Order: sequence, then C-alpha cells, then structure tokens
Amino acid sequence: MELILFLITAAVAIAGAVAMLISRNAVHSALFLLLNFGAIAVLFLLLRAPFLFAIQLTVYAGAIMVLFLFVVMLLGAEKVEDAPDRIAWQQPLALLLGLALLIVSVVVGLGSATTPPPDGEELIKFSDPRSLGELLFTDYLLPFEITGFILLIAVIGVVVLSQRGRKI
Amino acid sequence: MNQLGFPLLSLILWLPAAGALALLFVPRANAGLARQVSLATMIATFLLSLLLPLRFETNPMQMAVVGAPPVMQFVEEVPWLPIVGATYSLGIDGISLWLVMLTTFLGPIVTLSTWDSVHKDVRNFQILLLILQTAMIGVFVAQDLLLFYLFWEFTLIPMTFLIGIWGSQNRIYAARKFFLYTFAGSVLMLLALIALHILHRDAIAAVEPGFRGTFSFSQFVSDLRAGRLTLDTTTERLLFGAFFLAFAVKVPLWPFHTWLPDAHVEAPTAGSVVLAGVLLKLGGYGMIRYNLTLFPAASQWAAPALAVLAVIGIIYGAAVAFAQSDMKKLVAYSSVSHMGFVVLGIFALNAEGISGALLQMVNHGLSTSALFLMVGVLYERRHTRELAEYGGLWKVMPVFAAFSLLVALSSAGLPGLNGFVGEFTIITGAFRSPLLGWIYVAFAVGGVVLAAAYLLKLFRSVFMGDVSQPANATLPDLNRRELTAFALLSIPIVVIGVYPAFFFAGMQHSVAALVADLIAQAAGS
Amino acid sequence: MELLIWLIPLLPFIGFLLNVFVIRREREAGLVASGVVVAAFVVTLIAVAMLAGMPPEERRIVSTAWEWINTGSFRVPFAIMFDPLTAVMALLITGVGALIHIYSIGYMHGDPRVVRYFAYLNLFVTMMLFLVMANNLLLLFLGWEGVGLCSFLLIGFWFERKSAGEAAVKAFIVNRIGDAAFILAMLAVFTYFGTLNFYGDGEGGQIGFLERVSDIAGLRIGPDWQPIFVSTAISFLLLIGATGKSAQFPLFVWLPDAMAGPTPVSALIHAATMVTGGVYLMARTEALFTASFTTQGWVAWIGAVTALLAGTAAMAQWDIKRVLAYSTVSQLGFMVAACGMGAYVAAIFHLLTHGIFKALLFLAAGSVIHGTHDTQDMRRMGGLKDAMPITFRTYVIGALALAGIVPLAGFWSKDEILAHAISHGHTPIFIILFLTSLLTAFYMGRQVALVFFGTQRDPGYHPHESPAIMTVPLIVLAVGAVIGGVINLPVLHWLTDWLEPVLHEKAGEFNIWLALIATIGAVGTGYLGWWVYTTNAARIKIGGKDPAYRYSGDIWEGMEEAWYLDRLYQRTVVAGFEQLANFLARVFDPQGVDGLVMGIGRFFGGLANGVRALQTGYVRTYALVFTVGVLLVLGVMLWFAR
Amino acid sequence: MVPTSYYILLSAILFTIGVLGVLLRRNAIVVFMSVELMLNAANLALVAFAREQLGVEAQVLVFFVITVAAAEVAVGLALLVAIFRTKRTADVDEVSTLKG
Repeated sequence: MELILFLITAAVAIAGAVAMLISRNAVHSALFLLLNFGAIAVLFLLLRAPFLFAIQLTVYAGAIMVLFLFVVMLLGAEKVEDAPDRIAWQQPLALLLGLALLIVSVVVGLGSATTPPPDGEELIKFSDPRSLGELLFTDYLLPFEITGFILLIAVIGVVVLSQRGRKI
Repeated sequence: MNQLGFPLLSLILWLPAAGALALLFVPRANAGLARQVSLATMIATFLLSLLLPLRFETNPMQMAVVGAPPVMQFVEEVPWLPIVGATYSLGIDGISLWLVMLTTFLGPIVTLSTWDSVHKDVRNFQILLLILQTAMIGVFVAQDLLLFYLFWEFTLIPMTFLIGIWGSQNRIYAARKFFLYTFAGSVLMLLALIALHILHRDAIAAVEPGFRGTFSFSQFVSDLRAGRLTLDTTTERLLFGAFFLAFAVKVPLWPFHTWLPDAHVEAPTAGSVVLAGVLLKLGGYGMIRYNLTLFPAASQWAAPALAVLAVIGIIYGAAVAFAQSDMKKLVAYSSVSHMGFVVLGIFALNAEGISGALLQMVNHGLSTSALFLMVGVLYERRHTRELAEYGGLWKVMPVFAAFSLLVALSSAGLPGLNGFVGEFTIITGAFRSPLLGWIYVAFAVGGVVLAAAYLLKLFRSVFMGDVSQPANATLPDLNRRELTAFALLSIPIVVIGVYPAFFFAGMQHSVAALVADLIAQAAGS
Repeated sequence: MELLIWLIPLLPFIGFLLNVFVIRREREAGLVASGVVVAAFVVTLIAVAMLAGMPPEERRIVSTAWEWINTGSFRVPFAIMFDPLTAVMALLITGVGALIHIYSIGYMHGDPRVVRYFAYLNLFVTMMLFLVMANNLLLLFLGWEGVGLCSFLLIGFWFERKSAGEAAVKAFIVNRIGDAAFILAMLAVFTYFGTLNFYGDGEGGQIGFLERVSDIAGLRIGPDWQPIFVSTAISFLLLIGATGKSAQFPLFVWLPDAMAGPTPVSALIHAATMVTGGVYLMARTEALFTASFTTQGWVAWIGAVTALLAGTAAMAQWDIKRVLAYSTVSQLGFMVAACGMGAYVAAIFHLLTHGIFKALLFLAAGSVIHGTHDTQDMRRMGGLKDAMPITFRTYVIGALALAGIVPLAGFWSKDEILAHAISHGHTPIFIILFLTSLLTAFYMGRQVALVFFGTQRDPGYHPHESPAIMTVPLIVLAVGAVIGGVINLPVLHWLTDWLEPVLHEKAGEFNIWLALIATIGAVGTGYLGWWVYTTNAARIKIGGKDPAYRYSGDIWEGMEEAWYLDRLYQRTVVAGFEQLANFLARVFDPQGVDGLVMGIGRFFGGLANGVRALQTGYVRTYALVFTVGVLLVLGVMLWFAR
Repeated sequence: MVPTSYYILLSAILFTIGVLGVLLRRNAIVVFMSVELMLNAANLALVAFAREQLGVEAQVLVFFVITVAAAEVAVGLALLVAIFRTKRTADVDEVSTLKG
C-alpha cells in the first residue's frame, strides 16, 4: 500500500521537475516546481518526518515559490529564450554530463543504502516532532541562532540591493 | 666538541649581517662611508675567522671510527623549532674549514673591488654583499639540514638583486634565469629533506615512542651508520638524485650550466667575483657533505655516470671557452671546466680525489676571482668586454700584466702554483679509484691542455701584440686598491702551490673518516 | 754537502727575485744575472769535485726540504739529488748558461725591458736546474713546465711582433700536449710503484721506483683484447712527453717558430738546455725504457726519422736561425735514436758536445745579426768574413764541429753513436743517421758560404764586428768545441766511467773504418755545399729562389716548409678544434642545452594559454566545468570505495 | 516499508534534472528554480537516510537547509532584480563582463 503511494508521488515529482525544465513560460515552470515541492512534502510524510512535511509546504512551497512567482511577474521575463544558444557545444555536453551524473549518483546511492529500514518502537519515537524539538533547542541551539542571523542579514541585503538610484 | 668557550662560529656568521644592519643607519648618499663600514666588517670577519685554523684540531682525539658521525669542531647547538626537532646547530670539520676561510678571505677583496665598479646606490649594494656573506658562511657551518637549506635558499636573494639591479644590458633576464634555475633545482632538495626527516622520525619513533623527529645532520649519520635508519636502494637513490640535482645546478655540472655565462656576463664585477669565488663551491661542498656522507651506497652506484658528466664538462667548458669573444663568458666557461674537475675528484670516492676536490675548490675560488677582477679592471677602463678591443697592454700596464699572467697560469694549472696541486691530486684520485678507469683521466688531462689553450688565448689577445687601439695606449695601470686586491689574492696562490701540506693536513682527518665510511658501505652493501 | 747542492738552484732563483723586485737599471741587471749563474757554475764545480771524491757506488746525495703534497697515501717530498748524470747536466746548464748571460749583456744592450729579460733568463736556469736535480717525477715536472713557461715568456719577449706572440703560445701549447702524456705517465708510475721518487731518500725511507722496475715486469694493463706491458705503457707516455719537450717527430713544429725570440734565448733554450730535457728524462728513467723492448724500437725510429726529416728541412732554409733550429732538431734526433738503441752514454756525450757547439753557432749567428742590424735572411748577407773576423772564425769552428770533422767535439760524439748503431746491428737506423750526418755537413757548408763568402748582397747596412763582451764567450765556446771531444775519447772513456753508477754501461770499442768513412763523407759534402753556394753566389737574389731549385723543384719547396707538417697540423688539429669550439659555443650551447632549459619554460607557458581558453565569461561554462569537477570527485570516490 | 534505495534513486533523478536545468536553461529565474530543485533532491536523500539510521539530527539539518535556502533565494532574487534593472534582460549569457 505504501509502495503504491510512493510510486505515485515519485512520478508526480519527476513529472513536475521535467515539466519545469521544458516549459517555455517561466510562470508555468514555477507552478510545476510548486507541484514538485508538494510531492516531495508528501514523501517526507512517507518517511515519517511530519514536521519537515509541514516546513516544506509552508516555507518552500508557500514562501519561496510565491517569491519566485512575484519576481517573474514583476520582471515580466517569461519569454526570454528566443536567441539561439550562444555556446554551440553546451547542449550536447550538458546532456552527456547529466547522464553520467545520474549513473554515478545512482551507483553511489545504491552502494550505500544497505541496512533495511527498521520499524516498531524506535520508528515512532523518531517520527515524533518532540524529539526533533528537544534536539533543536539543546544541542543545536547555536546553529539555530545563527540561521536566525542569516535570515536577518538576508533581509538587510535585499533592502540594500534594491535601493533605487542612490549609489552605495 | 667546542674548543673555545665563546660561540666563535655564530660570531663569524652574524658579524656581516650586523654590518649590514649598521649600514642602514648610514645616509644613503654617503657612498664613501658605506664602503668603509662594509670593508671594516669584512676585514673584521676575516680576522675573526683566522682563529678557526689556528685552534683547529687537525687530528681530534676521537679516531675515525667507522660508523661514528663526522667529528665537528667549534660546535654550537640551540633548540630552534622543537616541534619539528630542528636545532640551530653550527660546526665545522676539515671539509668546511677551508671553504669558510675562502669566503671570509674573499669578502674584503670583493668589497675593495666595489670602490671603482659600483657608483649608483652604493649603500644598498654593500648591504646586499654583507647579507650574501652571512648566507654563504651559513651554508658552510650549518650542521642542521633545515638551517642549511634556509641559508642555501637565502644566498639566492641578494645575488639575484646584485645581478638584477647593478647588472649591464639584459640583466633582468639573467637575474630571473639565475634565480629560477637554481631555485627549481633546490626545491627538489627540500622535498628530499622532508622525506628524509619523516623516514627518520618514523623509523626512530617505532623504537622510542614520542620521538618528534630531527634535522640534525650528525644524528642522521649516526642512525644511518648504526642501522637504526635503513633506506632501501631505490629510496636512497631517489634522495641522492634530489640532493645531487640541487648541487649539480649550483656547481654547475655540464648539462645544468647555461645560467652561469648569462649570470656572469650581466653581473657587476663584485657580483661575478662572489658568484665564481664562493657560490659555485656551495654545490661542491654540498655533494661531499650530504651526498657522499648520507647516501654512500647510492654514491658508489652513481659515481661512474656522474664522473662521465664531469669529464664532459671539463672538455666542453674548455672548448666553448676557447671560442668566446667576450672575456667574461670565457672565464665563466672556464669555471664550468674547472668545476668539472672538482666533481670528477669528488666522485673518485677516495682520499686523494676528495681532498684534491676540496683544495681545487679553494684554488678555483682564488684564481677565478682574480680573473674576474682582471676583467673588471679592464671593463672599468674601457667599458667593453670584447677581446678584439684590447691588445698590447703588456707595455701599457706592466704591473697589471704581471699579475694577470700569474693568475692565468695558476688557473691553467702550472706546477708550482695552486691550480696544479689541486688538479694533479684529483687526477691521481680518479686514476686510482676502483670505480673510474684511466679513460676518464685521459680526457681530464686533455682538459688541462685545452685550459692552457684558452687562457693563453685570453692573455695573448689582451696583453701581447702591439697597441692597435689608440684608446689602449693611455690606460692607467693598477691603482692602490686594485694592487692590494691582486697582491692579496696572489699570496695564497703561490703559497698553496708551494706548500699545500698545511691545507691538506687540515682536511686530512675528516676526509679519511668519510672515505672509511664509503669503503665500509661499499663492502657492506 | 746537502746545503751546497741546494745552493745551485737557489742562486739563480735569488737572481730572479732581485731582478724582479729590486733592480731597475740595465747595467746592474746584467751583472747580477750573469754573476749569479757564474756563481752557480762554480758551486756545481765544487759539488762535482766532492762527488768525484766519493767512492763510485755512493755517488748520490739526496736532500729533502719539506713535504710538498701529502694527502691520503699520496706523499711527494720537495727533494733534490745530485748524482753523476745530474752533475754533468748541471755543468752544461750553468757553464753554457753563464756564457750566454754574459753574451746577452752585449746583445740586449739598449732594449727597454732588459731587466725583465734577465729575470726570465735566471728563472729559466733555476727551473732547468730543478728539472735535472729533481729526485721525483713531480718536481721534475715542476721544472719541466717551468722551463716551458720561461720559453713562452722569452720567445714572446718582443711581444709587439705578432709572430713572436703566436710562436710563444704555440710553443707552450705543443709542450703542454707532451706534458699531458707526462702527467699520465706519472700517474701510472704512482699507481704501480706507490711512489714518484727516483731513489730512496737515504735514511731508510721508501726506495725509489727506479730501483724496483723489476716489480712490474710481467704486469699488463689496458683492454683485454690488446693487453700491453705496464712498462711499455709508462715508457711510451714518457716518450710522448719527451718528444713534446725535445721537439721530436710529431711535436717538433714549435721549435723553428721559436726563433722569433732573441738569439741568446734560442742559444740557451732551444739549443743547449731545454730541448735536451727530453733526452735527460729518457736517460734518467732508462731502467723503464730498457724494460720494454717495443718502446725502445719506437724511440730509435722516432729519433732517426726526426733526424732525417729535420736535416732535409735545414738544407732549404733562408733564415740563418731557422737553419740552426732544424739542425738542432736533427741532432736531437741523433740523441733520441742513440737512447733508443740503448747507447745512453753516447746520447749524453752528444748532448754535451752539441750543447757547446750549437750554443756557439747560435751566438755567432746572433753576433752576425747584431752586426748586420737585425737582418736574418741569408740572401741579404754574404762576404762578411772580412768585416767580422772573430765571428767568422768561431762560426767556422762551430760548423766543422757540427759537421763532425775529426779533431773537433762533434766528430767523437756522433761517431760513437754511429759505431754503436753498427755494432748492435741497427743497420737501417745507421744508414739514416749516416745520411743525415752528410746532410748536416752540406747545409753547414752552404750556410758558411752564404753568410761569409761571396759579396755583400744587401748594401743597406755596413757590417761591424761585435763588441768584446760578445766575442769573448764565442772564443771560449770555440775552445770548448775543439777540446770537447776529450770528455769521452774512445780509449779513455772518462764520461762512460763517470756515468757508470747511474747508467751502468760498458764502453763500446772504437771502429777505425767507420771513423775514416764518416770523416771523408763529412769533408766531401761540406766542401760540396760550400762550393755550390760560392760559385753560384751571383745567382742568389734577395727574395729569390735557391739555385738548387732548378734541379729539384718542388722537393726543395717541400723541404723548406718541413714537408708541410706544420700546415697539416694547422689545418687538421687546430682548425678542427676551432670549428668544434665555435659550433659548441655558437650553436650547441645557446640552442641545445639552453634551448632545452628555455624550452621547458615555454612549454609551461603554452599549457597556461590552453587553460585560459576556458574562461569564456559565460556563467554556464563555469557551471559545466563545475559539474565535470563533481563528476571527477564522485568517480574517484567510487574508485577508492569499491 | 519502501526500501531507502528507491528514495535515493528518486533523489538522484531529481538532482540530475536540476543540474540539467542549470546547464540548459538561459533564463536566470529557471536556473534559480533548478538550484532549488537540486537542494530539495538533496534534502530528500538526507531524510531517506535519516529514516534508515533513525538519526533525528538529519532532520535538524534539513530544517537548517530549508531556512538557509530561503535566505539564499531572497538575496538571489534581489540580485536578479538589480541586474534586470540595469541590463533589461534576465538572460544568463548577457552577463559576461567578468570575461577572463
């Protein structure tokens, strides 16, 4: 039962990604990416990480994708790629590399995942957000604060960058 | 062992540097004072270094026990970089004694020659000379491999500036070539140095844990001899090759010599004298001190091949010197030929060969410096180095001609003067050495004939014949300074020729110990 | 006694030092120089007298001053010795040397650098004395090269003249070639005997190698397909050294050119002393030479060939000194041939007599040149016998002695060599030597006729007799030339007995028939030579061809150029070396070796340019490179992780 | 239970698509989105392994990755806007002033 669910979501995720890649219109690709992120969120659920599922949906799908859509709309940069590709050998080489990358990462990935997924008592404890929370605010308190700072700096950066007219 | 109470070697080593420091306070414009201060420091260093041969134990109590490290004298040891085990340790033995004396002896003469040849920015020139002097003495007295390497690289810097700033036409090219060429050679040595350090540290750490490794030369030697540190043949040959390459570039051995003529032609007189007088000896000294002592088996293996290179160098250097029209290039190639003799002597791997090589290094230092002074004297008067420009100077400058004749003959190896004693001992060594046959000697002796050919060609085209160029007719003879410089140089030239026993006695014990080790290793391996 | 023998070489050395550093005026220089050599002659006489006093087998004084070289097992003391052979040579050197010094005072009068001339002359005598008195090969080599140096300085004394400079350099380098072989010989001696000393130093020290020649009897060295005896190898190398110094067949080209130097120099160095160094060396190390039969053959033949070749060349020369130079080479050929045949005493005897009458001839030639205001070309001389009576008479005596006419010294010594040649069955060499002695007589007759008889062809000068200071030595030498033969008359054999402890030779018996034939031959050809050039005197023009040219044509031309040997060497060896040197210096070194080094530099430069092409500026190419990097890392991880 | 290797396979595919997106597309924004996709693929793999090893720290890491990605997008887009304002285009190839 779970396998079927996994397969469906995986298919949706891949389709979303490919569609994002192919679509001419930036807005369409943004929406397809939104679909992809949703699929990944569901996968997180399958992987017993409910908290991450929530975060993925709210932060990624909600905030980041909206920002993308906003910027695309703002710049009106949907139809950009009309001029022929400047670098001739870019296309074929990229495909080739992509393929090679796929093969290599698959081999590395399969090579490492050896132990079967456990279940029962620990799994429940693992998937419980409380354990995540405990860890976050005890051992990893410092990184947590730092990420806070990063966000703050990002905001300041954006404000500075989008200054109109005044030379920095 | 340190016979004297106070650290004499450190004093000699850092006195020139102190002089350079003092020169910083001399106002830039005041050239005269700068020269005086520099000359005073050089003379002081030389007088101080006179203590060395006087208090030197020609046969120290410890006998040349096979396996014991070479017996160093005037030893000083102060921990320098404990984490790596490098110590600031100085010491000299028979091998480095006369080379240190040569360096300190040439110091005042070089400074004396700057009076006429250097006119722009004299103060900095003197500072560089003094720093170079410290670096060179450092190389000979350092008993710690890291310290040795430090001074070895340090000699490059002042020399490159000397050529680069005060040289003639395309001096930048020559300076750059000189620096890169020598530096590339010695980088390999650094690699070998570190490899040796690590190999040694691991070997000893296995026995006594917590051993942080060392760079001290005598420790390496004693461990090698006692078998605590054993190098398999390929590693030993690789290390030998790395060390040898750095020294071969410096010597310069035949295929690695092309930087020498360019460096000499562009260098100012004082620069050339120091370059030929002492810098070339660093290579030779390094070969004896490090290649032969640390890697005896590899030396045995490589000796015949390297002797071939040396002999080619002798003939090749002499032939090319003969064809030169530029005086400095001629003398530069003559150095290639003479140093070929030195390398032949070193790789004869017997007592005569090595002591002959050591003495020949001192002789070459004296006679080639005099030859370069000679070229310098002419260059200052006529500002040209072309042989065709000169002729008939014997009549115009008789005193100068007399000294030049003496120097040319000493360099050609006339018996009774110093060149012959060195060359003859080297040839005897090469002839009797089990590794080299009489064919090497036959060619080397050919080199002796060619040496006479190009030196007499130099002498004839400059001094004989009639005064063809009007400008030559009014050239002034040697002034007081040049006269003292030449006189100072000719005293040892004659003394070594007539009574070399004193010099041989000095190096007797250390060379015997070295040769004993070589034979023991050869028998062992 | 030891102190005394040190005095012999030291006296001229002191004269040299005085002349170099102290004396400035010409008069003092001449007196000091000659005085010092005369003193040395007197001391030698005393030493010889004391030596004669000692019983024959102990006649050897060895004295060591200090340890010259001592490194490892290589010990060479600075030691001299005095034994009958050295005594005889020292007598010749200091005796003839003194006369030449006195003569030089007159000859070199007025030369601006005469002080330096006397300094060089004194240095030469010192070095020559070291050569003959050395007790080991190395000190002998010191003298050997020292003499070479002095000949370089003296030939090139008038260095303004281009020919003098070239001749000096040529002489030194050709000698150096011989010395290279000499060094190799020394090495071989040291390797196989462990010492370079001729004889032990008396106090039970190591006995010299001359007394242990038998040790190396059977030894062979060299490549196994052609093993040669050690003794042959050493003696052959010594032979090459001797040919270099004594101007024998392959290496004699430098002597005729050496005439560019002042005439007393030619008399002292290129007639009496230096060139005899090679013969002395062979006589001193005769134990080595006799030990190897093959080398003896070589020595004899080189001597004979040189004698003949130089004899023919002497006949065709126009320069008065070049005739004597070739004649010296020829007479040296005689001595070397004698050594080759084992007649060492005869060789030394001829060396002594030749030293006297050849010095006489050179000095007389010098006084002719001096009297005719430096003309050396015989075609411009003629009819000088009335203007220069003493020079003429002494010259004739010298000529007769050289030609080997009976009472004079030349006859006895040459006859002894020829007698030895016959009695020991060396007939081919005998024929050559006999023929050469006839040629000698011919060209001496020719020279006397050209110079002193007929009329003065070049009116440009009016000849005058040389001052007393020059003619007195001539007379003394003339007397010597006459009575010189007494040293080793066939019956008395003084010299043979005197040299017996050193050369261990028995006297050969006197061959009356040979003496008769030789004398008749000499007188005949001498008269022929004189007759041809007096009757045809009219046909000799300044700068013209030799009257004999009509009959022989190119042969005469060939003889004048000494069979073009010199030109052959010039074109092959010298030119070849110059081309090689130029090739190496101009082409091989800058492009070849340097090219290699700079090539490496350029190669890396090229590599760098290649990489730069990647910087296109497009972000995407960077991304591409980035991905390639990632792939590589993953690949490596896979490779190691497997 | 779905074996972890399937997740890894999926994340590999997504990652490759992301890379292709970066290499092929010339529209800056799509490139940006591809980068985000690659990030997500990485997160997915991370969580898959987390489940296998029961390592909660992995989740913490993913959490941090997401927050940092957010900051990154903010700054990136601001840059994009600034470039767009001066060059009037979002094409990646136009921006090549730093040519080597």
